[in-house]
Amino acid sequence: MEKLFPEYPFSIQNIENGLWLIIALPLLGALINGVFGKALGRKNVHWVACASVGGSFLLSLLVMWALGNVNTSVFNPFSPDISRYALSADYGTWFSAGSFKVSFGLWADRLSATMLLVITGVGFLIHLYSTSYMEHDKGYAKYFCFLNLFVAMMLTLVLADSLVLLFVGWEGVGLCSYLLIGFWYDDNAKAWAGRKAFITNRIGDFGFLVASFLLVLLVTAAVREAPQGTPVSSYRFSTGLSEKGPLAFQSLSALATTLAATDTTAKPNQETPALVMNRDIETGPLKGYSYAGVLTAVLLFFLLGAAGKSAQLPLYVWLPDAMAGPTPVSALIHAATMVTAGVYLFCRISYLVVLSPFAMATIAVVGCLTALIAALIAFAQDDIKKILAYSTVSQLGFMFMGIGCGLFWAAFLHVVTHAFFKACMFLGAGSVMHGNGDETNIKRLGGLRREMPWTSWTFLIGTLAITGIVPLSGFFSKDAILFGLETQQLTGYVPVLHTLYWLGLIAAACTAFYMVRLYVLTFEGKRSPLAKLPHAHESAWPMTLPLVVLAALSVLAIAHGLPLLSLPHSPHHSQTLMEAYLFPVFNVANQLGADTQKLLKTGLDKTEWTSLLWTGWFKAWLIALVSGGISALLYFKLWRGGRKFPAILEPLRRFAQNKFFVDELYELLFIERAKGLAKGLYRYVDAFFVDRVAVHGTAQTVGFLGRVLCWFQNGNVQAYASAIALALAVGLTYALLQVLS
Amino acid sequence: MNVEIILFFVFSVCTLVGASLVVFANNPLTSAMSLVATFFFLAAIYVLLYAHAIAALQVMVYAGAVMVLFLLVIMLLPLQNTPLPLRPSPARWVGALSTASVLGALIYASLQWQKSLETLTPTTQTTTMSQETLMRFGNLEEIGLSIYTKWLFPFEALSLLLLAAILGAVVIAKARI
Amino acid sequence: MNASSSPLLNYVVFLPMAFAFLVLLLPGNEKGQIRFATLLGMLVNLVTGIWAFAAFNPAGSEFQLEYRLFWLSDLGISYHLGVDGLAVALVLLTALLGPLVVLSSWRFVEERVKEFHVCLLVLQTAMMGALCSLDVMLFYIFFEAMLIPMYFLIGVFGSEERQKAALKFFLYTLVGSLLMLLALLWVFFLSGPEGTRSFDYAALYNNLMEANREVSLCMQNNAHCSNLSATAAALLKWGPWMFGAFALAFAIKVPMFPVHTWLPDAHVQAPVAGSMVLAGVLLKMGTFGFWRYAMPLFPAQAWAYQNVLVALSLIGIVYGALMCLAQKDIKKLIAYSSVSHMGFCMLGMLTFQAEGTMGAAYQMLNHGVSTGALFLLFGMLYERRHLRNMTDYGGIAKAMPIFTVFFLIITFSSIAVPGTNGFVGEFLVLLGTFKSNLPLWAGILATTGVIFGAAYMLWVVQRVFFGPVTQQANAGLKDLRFREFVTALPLVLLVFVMGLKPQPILEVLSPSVKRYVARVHQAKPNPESNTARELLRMHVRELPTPKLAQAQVDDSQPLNQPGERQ
Amino acid sequence: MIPTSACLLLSAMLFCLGMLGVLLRKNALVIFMSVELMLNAANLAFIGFARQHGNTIGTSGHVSAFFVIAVAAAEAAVGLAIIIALFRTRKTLDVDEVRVMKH
Repeated sequence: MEKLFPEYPFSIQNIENGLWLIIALPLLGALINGVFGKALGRKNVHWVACASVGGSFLLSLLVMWALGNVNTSVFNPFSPDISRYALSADYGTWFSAGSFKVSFGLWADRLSATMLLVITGVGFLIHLYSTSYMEHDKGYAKYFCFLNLFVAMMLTLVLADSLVLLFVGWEGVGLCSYLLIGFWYDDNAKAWAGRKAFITNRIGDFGFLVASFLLVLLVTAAVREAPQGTPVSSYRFSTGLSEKGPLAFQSLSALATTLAATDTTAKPNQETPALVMNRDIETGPLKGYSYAGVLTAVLLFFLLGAAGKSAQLPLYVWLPDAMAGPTPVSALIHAATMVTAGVYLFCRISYLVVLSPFAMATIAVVGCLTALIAALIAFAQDDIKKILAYSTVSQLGFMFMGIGCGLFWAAFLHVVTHAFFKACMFLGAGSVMHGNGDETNIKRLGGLRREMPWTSWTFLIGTLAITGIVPLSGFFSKDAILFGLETQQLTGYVPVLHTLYWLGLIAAACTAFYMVRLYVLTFEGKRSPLAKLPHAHESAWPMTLPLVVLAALSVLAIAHGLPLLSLPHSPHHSQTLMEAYLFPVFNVANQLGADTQKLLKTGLDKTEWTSLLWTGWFKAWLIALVSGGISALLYFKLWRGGRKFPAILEPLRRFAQNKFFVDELYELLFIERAKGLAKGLYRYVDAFFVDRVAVHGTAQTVGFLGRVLCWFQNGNVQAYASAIALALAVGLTYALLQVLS
Repeated sequence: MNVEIILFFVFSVCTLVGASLVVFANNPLTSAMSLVATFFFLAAIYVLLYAHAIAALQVMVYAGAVMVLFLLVIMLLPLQNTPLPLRPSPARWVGALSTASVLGALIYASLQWQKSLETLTPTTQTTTMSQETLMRFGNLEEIGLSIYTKWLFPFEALSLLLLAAILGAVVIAKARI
Repeated sequence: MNASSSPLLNYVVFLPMAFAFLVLLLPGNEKGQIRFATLLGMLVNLVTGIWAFAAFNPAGSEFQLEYRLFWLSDLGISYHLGVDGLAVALVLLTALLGPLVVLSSWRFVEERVKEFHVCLLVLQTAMMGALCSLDVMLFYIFFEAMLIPMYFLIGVFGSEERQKAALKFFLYTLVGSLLMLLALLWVFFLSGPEGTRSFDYAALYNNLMEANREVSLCMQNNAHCSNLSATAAALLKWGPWMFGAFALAFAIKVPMFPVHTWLPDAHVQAPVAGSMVLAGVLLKMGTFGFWRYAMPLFPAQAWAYQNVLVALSLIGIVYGALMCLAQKDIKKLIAYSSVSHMGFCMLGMLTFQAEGTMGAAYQMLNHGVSTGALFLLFGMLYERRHLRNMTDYGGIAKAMPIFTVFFLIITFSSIAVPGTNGFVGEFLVLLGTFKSNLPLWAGILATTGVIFGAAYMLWVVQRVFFGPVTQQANAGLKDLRFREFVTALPLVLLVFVMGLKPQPILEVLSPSVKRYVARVHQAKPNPESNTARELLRMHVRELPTPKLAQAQVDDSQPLNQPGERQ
Repeated sequence: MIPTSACLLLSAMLFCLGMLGVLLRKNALVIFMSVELMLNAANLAFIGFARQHGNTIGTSGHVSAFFVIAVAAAEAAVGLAIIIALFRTRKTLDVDEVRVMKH
C-alpha cells in the first residue's frame, strides 16, 4: 500500500489533523443549502449536497487506507502504551467544570472507519437517489440540508472519542430524524410520527445520560480506590483525566482493565486489593454499591439508550411510524445508519460490556424478543415500508443478540451487510412508490418484475440476502451471530444463549417467510386491479444506479464473512476477514472476557468446531430455504387469486396486523396516565390547592379580617371618640395603680 | 379662709354651671352664650392665680374672637331643628362610663397628690414666693420676655400654624375658590 | 485613586437611568424619537456591559471593578459596586437583552410610549444595580426597585387581566422580600458589636464566618455547643429563621414550587418586553440571591435544609414539565417551562459541588437566552394574531418559514439538544447531582426532565407550526420583517455560540463557582467524606474587608475614597 | 393662697364635662364647643401648676397656656370652616348622620 501511494500529501499526520473535515464537509453543505438553498436553485443544491458527502467518502477512504498501515498508531493519553491502528485528533476543550472535562476529540479506529465508509458511501448513494426521488418536492433545499446535517451528525457519533461527544451525534441524528420524518409537516400524522420518534428516543437518551453519569462516578471511585500498579492509579491516567475528562473512551478502557484485574471471582486465591470488583465502594455517591453492580446498571441504562435509538423492545414503536418520512430517509436513517448507533455504541464500549455477563444476557434476550416480535408483526403488514421497517427492527434484534453473546465483530458485520441490503430494499421500495403513484400497499401492486426490471432484480438480491440464502452476505453475518449464540461461553448464561439460538432460528425462518411474501406480492404475478396507475415506469438512472451498487455490495460483502484466515492468536478456528480486521478494536474486550472468565471462546477443538460450524450453516440455510420456499409457494399459488386466508387464523392475523396492540397499550398505560396526571395535577394541585387555597386563600383571609375590623370603622366620629375615652380611662387607671403600688 | 378662696369657690361654681349649660343645653345658641360666660369666669380664676396676661388673652381671644366666630356660624347656618335629642347607643354608653371613670381617677389623683405634697415636701410650696415676685410673675412683660427668648422657635412655628389655619379655613369654607 | 477601583460599573448601572431622563424630556407624541433614544441607551449599556465583561479578569480577585463611596455611613450602608464572575456574566446577559427588548416592542406598544420606555430604562438600571451592588442594603434597594417598573409594565401595558396579574406579582414578591429585609437587619445586628457593623457584603460575610464555623461544628457534635460565642449562639438559634426568610424571598423570585403561581399569571398578562425581561433577568435575581447571599451567609443552614430545597427543586423540574402538558395557553406553557428550567438551576446550586454549581450558573445564562427568545418569538406571533391558545394556530410553518426555523432552534436549545447552549448547562447540573452527596435517585429523577421537556416543547411546535393550516387568518401571515429578524438573530446565534464554545464563559464563572462551593463547604456536616480532598485545594479565604469600618471609628481623618477625583 | 389641688379638681371636672359633651352630643357645633371646654380645662391646670412652681419653672406654664390658646384659635377657624363645609354638603350638623368615612 505504501508503495502505491506516496507519503506526501497523504501523510498519516495530515490525515489525522484533517479528521474534522469529514464532519465539516457535510455540515458545510447543510449550512449552504439551509441558508442559501432557495437562491441556489435545484441543480446547485444537489450538487453541493452530493459533493459534500462524496468528499467525506473520499476522506474516509483515506482514513481507511491510513488504518491499514501498520505504523498508524496514537499515543494513549491515559496510559503509557500506544494504540495501534487508530488515528486521533484533539481540537481543544469543549467545556470543563470542576474535575470534569470534555474536549472536541476525534478518534478513528477500524470500527469507526468501517462505519465511516458505510455512512458516507451509502449516504452518497442515497443523496444521489434523492436528487431524482425528491425532484418535484417544494422543500428540495430543506431536504438536502437536513440530510447533510444528518450525515454530519452521524459522522460525529462515529468519530467521537468520548461518550459526551458521541452523545452530540446521538442526539443530533435523532434531531435530524425528527425533522426528516416530519418533513411533510402539513400532514398532522407525519409530524406526529416525528414527534413520537423524538420523544421515544429521548427516553433512550435519558438512559444514556444516566449511564454516562454513573460511569463518571465509577471512574472517580476507581481512581480513589484503585491500588498501585493498576492503569487507573497511574500518573498518566490522572493527566489524561485532566486533559480529556473521564468519559473519553480510552479512560473507560483503562477503567475496564483495572476492574478486570481486580476481579476476585476469577482469581479466588489472589490477595484482595483495595478495589475489588464485587466489593462495595467505600466512599462517594456510589457508597454501598459494588463496582460490578454499578457496571451492570450502567450497561442496562445504555441498553435503554440503545433500545431507543436502535428500536429495540420496549422502545421500538417509533420506527414503523417513522416510515412517514421520505423513503430515501428511511433507507439512510432508519435502516442503514442511525438505527445501528446502539450496536455501534456497544461495540465501542465492548470492554465494559464483557465485564457484566448479566447485562450481556439481557441484551441478547432483548434483541431476541425484539427480533421475534417484529418478525411476527411483519407477517401481517401490507404496507411495503412498514414490512421493511419491522424487518429492520427484527434484524437489529439479531445484532443485539450478537452483542449479547460477545461476538462484537459479528454484530458489526451484520450492521454493515444489513446497511447494504436494507438500504437497497428501501430504495427499491422508494422506486416502486415512485413508479406507482406513491402506492405502498403490496396487495395493490404486483407484477412489477417486467415493468421495473432494475428495481425488481436488485430487490430480489436484497431479499435473498436478508433471508440468508447461501452465497449472499446476509447469510454469513446472520449465521455468525447464531453460531456465536451456540458456542460462546457466557459464564452463567450458557443455557440462555442456547435457548436464544433456537428462538433466533425461528426469527430467521419468519424473516425468510415474510420477506419472500413481500417480494412475491410486489413483483411477481399479475398487476393488481386495485393499482393506482395502470402501468408502472422504471425510475431514472440516479435512482437505479444506487440500487445496482447496493445490490452488488450486498453480494460482495460476503468477502467479510468468509472464514478465510487462520491466525496464530486463535488456534482453534479460522477467522473471518471482518474478525481479523476488527481484531485491534475488540482485542481488549476479548482479552478481558478471557481473563475474568466471564466470556470465553468455545473450548471445542478444531474438528468439533468445524463440524459444528458446518451443521449450523446447513441448519440456517435449510430453514431459510424451506421457510422462503413455503412462502413463495403459498403466495404464488394459493393466495394469489383472491383466495381467502384460512378463517381460523384470521384473529391471529388481525392481532398481528394491529401490531399486537403495543401502541395502544403504551397509549393507555403511559401516555394517557401522564396526560391525566398532568391535567389532574394542574387542576387540583396547581390551580386549586396552590393558587386558590394557598395564595388566594391567604388573600381572602386577610380580606375577611379586614371586613371584621370594618365593623369598628363605622364612620361614627363619636364612636371613635369613645374608643379614645375608653383608652384614656384604662390608661389613667393603670397609671394610677402603678403609681400607688 | 380668705377672700381668694371664697372668690375661687364662687367662680368655680359659676364655671361649672356655665360648662354644664354648654354641654346640656338643647339650643346651640344657649350653649354658645354659656360658653362665653364660662370663659369669663375662667378668666377671673386666672386672675386669682396671678396669671393676668393669660386672663386678658382669655377674654380677648376666647370670649372675643373665638366666640364671635361661633356665633357667626350659628347665625350663618339655618338651624331650625336645633334641638337634637340624645339617642343612646353602645358607643355613648361606653363614652359616658369612661368619662365617669376618668373623672373619678382624676379627682382621686389630685386629692392624693395634694396629700403627698403636704406630707412630703413642704419646701416646694408656693408660699415661698414673695408678694413682689407674685405681682410681676404673671404679667405680660415676663411672658413676653420668655416667649421671645426661650420659646422663640415654637412661637414662630405657631405663627406659621395660624397662617396655615387661615388659608385652610378659607379653602375649606369657600364653596368655590 | 485606587488601582483596583474603576468607575465603569457606575456607567453600567446608571446610564440607562440617564437615558430615561432624556426620554422624559422628549415630547410624548414623538414615538420614533423616544424609541430611538431608548434603543441608543440600551446599546450604550450593551457596550458598557461588554466592556465590563472584557475588563473582568478570571484570575484576579473575587470582586473586581469595585467602586465605593460613603453613603449613609452612620447606618453602616455604603455605595459599593463590584462584580464577581457570575455577576459580570449576568450583567452581560442583561445588557444584551436590553436592545432586543426595545426592538421587540417597536410596534407592539403604541400608547403611552414614553412611559413604557422610561419603565424599560429604569428597570434596566435597577437590574444592573442589583447585580453590581456589593452592599447588601444597596442590593436590597435595587432588588425592590425592580418591582416598580415591572409592575407598571405588566399592569399598564399588559393584556386583559393585567391589573390582577400585576398586583399578584407585586404582592407575592414583596411578601418574601420584606421578610428578607427583616432577616437582613437581624443579621446586621448579629454580625458584630456596634461600630464594626456594616452592610458591606464582605464585612458581613467575614463577620459571620467564624460564627458559621462554630455553628456547623456544633451541629455535627453537641460537645462543641458549650462554649459558643454570642454571635454563634444567636446564629444557631435564629439562623433557620433568617435563612428561611432569605430563601423564601429568593425562592419566590426563582420561582420554586410551591411559590410559583405568580409566574404564569404575570407572563401571560405581561407584554412581550415584560415577559422577556421577567424570564431573562428577573428570575435570575432569585438564583443569584441564593448564590450570593442566602447560601454563603448561612452555610450551616444551607446544609441542614439542602434536602428540603432539593426536594422542592426536583418537584419543580418534574411538576413544571407536567404542568406544561396541561396547558393550552402558549405563554403559560413557556412560563411553566421556566419553573422546570429554574428547577435545574436550583438543583445544580444545591449540589454544593463544582460541576453542578457551574452548570447552574451556566443554566442561568441559558435560560435567559432561550426563554427570553421563546417569549420574543412568540411575541412576534402574538403581535400578528393576538391569540394565545395553541388551538388558534396550526400550520404556521407554511406561512412563516424563517420564523419557524428560529423557533425550532430555540426549542431545541430549550430541550437541551447537544450543540445548543441548554445541553452544557443541563449536563453539568445533572452530572453534579450525581456526583454530589444527594441520593442517586435524585439525579435519575432530575434526568427524566429531559423526556418531559421534549414532550411538551415539541407538542407546542407540533400544534403551532405543523399540520394543515386550520384557520384562514393564519395562512396569510407575513414572515419576519427585517427588524424582527435582526431582533431574533442574536439570540439564535448565541444558542450555538454558547453551545459550542462555552469555555470562555465558563472560565469567567469558574472562580465564582469555586468560591461558592468552598464557602458552603466551610459548614459541611461531614467534611471527611468524598469531596474533602477536593476541598483542601480551595480553602475558604476571607474577603478583603472594606475600610469603611475604620472610617467610622476615626471620623477626623477622611478616607481617600476610590471614586473621589483629586 | 388657692390650693393647687382645688385648681386641679376644677380642671378635672371641666375636662370631664367637655368630654361628656364631645361623646354624647350630636350637634357638631356643641361638640366643638365642648372641645374648647376641654382645652380650657387644660389651661387651668397649666396655670395652677405655674402658680405653685413659679419660683422654679418661671412662666413656662403661662407660655404653654398661651400656646394652647393660639392653637385653639387656629383650630376654631379650621374647625368652624369644616362645619360650614359639612353643612353645605350634608344639610345637617347631626354627627350620627355624617358617616362618610365608613369603610
